[in-house]
Amino acid sequence: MSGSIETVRLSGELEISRKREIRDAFTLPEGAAAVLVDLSEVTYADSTALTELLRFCVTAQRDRIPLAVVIRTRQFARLVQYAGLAGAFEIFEDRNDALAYLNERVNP
Amino acid sequence: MSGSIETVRLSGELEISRKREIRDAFTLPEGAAAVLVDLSEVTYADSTALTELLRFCVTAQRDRIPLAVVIRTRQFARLVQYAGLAGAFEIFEDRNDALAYLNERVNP
Amino acid sequence: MNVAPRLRLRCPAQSRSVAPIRHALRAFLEAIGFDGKCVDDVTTAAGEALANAVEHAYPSDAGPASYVELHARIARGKLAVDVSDRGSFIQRERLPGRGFGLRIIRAVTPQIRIDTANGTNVRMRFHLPKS
Amino acid sequence: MNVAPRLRLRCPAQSRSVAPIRHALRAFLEAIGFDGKCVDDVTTAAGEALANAVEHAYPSDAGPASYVELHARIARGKLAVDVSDRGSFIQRERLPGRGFGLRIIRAVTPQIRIDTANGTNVRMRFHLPKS
Ligand SMILES: Nc1ncnc2c1ncn2[C@@H]1O[C@H](COP(=O)(O)OP(=O)(O)O)[C@@H](O)[C@H]1O
Ligand SMILES: Nc1ncnc2c1ncn2[C@@H]1O[C@H](COP(=O)(O)OP(=O)(O)O)[C@@H](O)[C@H]1O
Repeated sequence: MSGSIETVRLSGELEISRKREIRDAFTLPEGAAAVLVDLSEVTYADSTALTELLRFCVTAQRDRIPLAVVIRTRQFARLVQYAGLAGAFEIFEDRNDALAYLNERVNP
Repeated sequence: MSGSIETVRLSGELEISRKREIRDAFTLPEGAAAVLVDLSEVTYADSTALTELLRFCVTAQRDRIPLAVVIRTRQFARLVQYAGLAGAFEIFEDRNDALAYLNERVNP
Repeated sequence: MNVAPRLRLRCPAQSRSVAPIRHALRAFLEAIGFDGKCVDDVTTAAGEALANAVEHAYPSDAGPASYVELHARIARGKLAVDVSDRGSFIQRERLPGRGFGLRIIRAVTPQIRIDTANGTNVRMRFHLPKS
Repeated sequence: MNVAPRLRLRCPAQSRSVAPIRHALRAFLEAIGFDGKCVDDVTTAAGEALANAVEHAYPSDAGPASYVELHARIARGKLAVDVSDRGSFIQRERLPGRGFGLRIIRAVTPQIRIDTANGTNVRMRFHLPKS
């Protein structure tokens, strides 16, 4: 299998008042073979963001589309731990590491 | 008269907890023929900042060194009005206008 | 008279209230000397409790009497943060793939009590930072 | 019971308290629907009153009992913002080149009363934004 790696990007505070926007952003891009979820510019996240991210990951998994999440903010990284979801996503601090991970899966 | 235009720059919130830093920054640079006070990146200012700025302007005036102040934040611009100091400084929104003003005075 | 630092905030129970209340809490914590992870953890927990009040406490057509309140203060060597509303707590089974709010609150908060007698009152107690 | 939005904040009377209190006030104002110039003006006025409390109210060696308080709320169709301390108001002649704080407060605040009976209480009243 070979194909394009698409990026979904959100920034700022991912919280309850942006629920709809977050849900809309977390949809599989047309024709994507893999998705980089770039949340490196997120400054704060709450369980609304986590719930939507999890939903997105489950959808991608069902369609066998690999997904890598970039999280740099400590608060967000801890939130994932606190929610007990550290094993639910492939999380990277570095965008290049995330891309390398996806590349391996798209062009094995 | 001919000489160099030096820049004094401060950014962020200019308020009471930074009084000493503000005062230290507002000193005439060695050998300056004119001073551009670049406050374009200031996001908030209070009367502490105004008092120090006024003190700086008075010193410069005494030494006949022309001074141009760049202020872009609306809150700061209004503060100058509220304090009744609109006539006390040469204020510009645009850095290039401020430079042009100083250039005219340094190289007439 | 009690002169300990204190923040008390009451806002309409709307989702757009949550971020500002969180920002106010963060500002207060910084004013009283908290930093880094402590500030993050307390605001994370409070943010979840606030989101719950806004999302679950009131029927969706609730009027101006629907509000959410945050009360933070130092008391007995702890930071006490209470988030309360005057709605009704909705008891329910945890559904898979959601219900992370209370789990997160419990993970970060050393001491917590949830009072549901009169609306919901999430009473959180945190250690003070070592100075 | 009064359910109007309300912010009450008490912090140590130190200069590093002023910015966080201001940020909290800004957050509160945004939560209740103020924006732009209104938010700027109210925080500017409150910022000056807070700076005065921190700078003038207490002797420089004042202990933990020295605090400054901000109370903001909607009452009788106005935004009421009180900034108070428990120090002593220092009456003095306005010196040239300073004393801009009270001048700025007066310029932005449609209605103001300064109570100096028991510390200093700067009571400001602002119009609500037209909606
Ligand atoms: N303030 C509240 N008012 C009413 N019900 C609440 C409140 N807080 C929590 N609950 C109930 O607890 C449940 C679990 O909350 P939580 O763990 O935050 O997950 P979620 O918000 O995703 O459902 C909610 O679905 C709701 O039924
Ligand atoms: N909270 C306060 N406690 C004691 N004195 C105060 C207080 N607020 C104002 N004052 C007095 O009023 C004077 C004028 O204040 P202001 O106009 O803000 O100018 P400045 O702070 O530059 O002196 C102060 O110098 C002080 O004597």
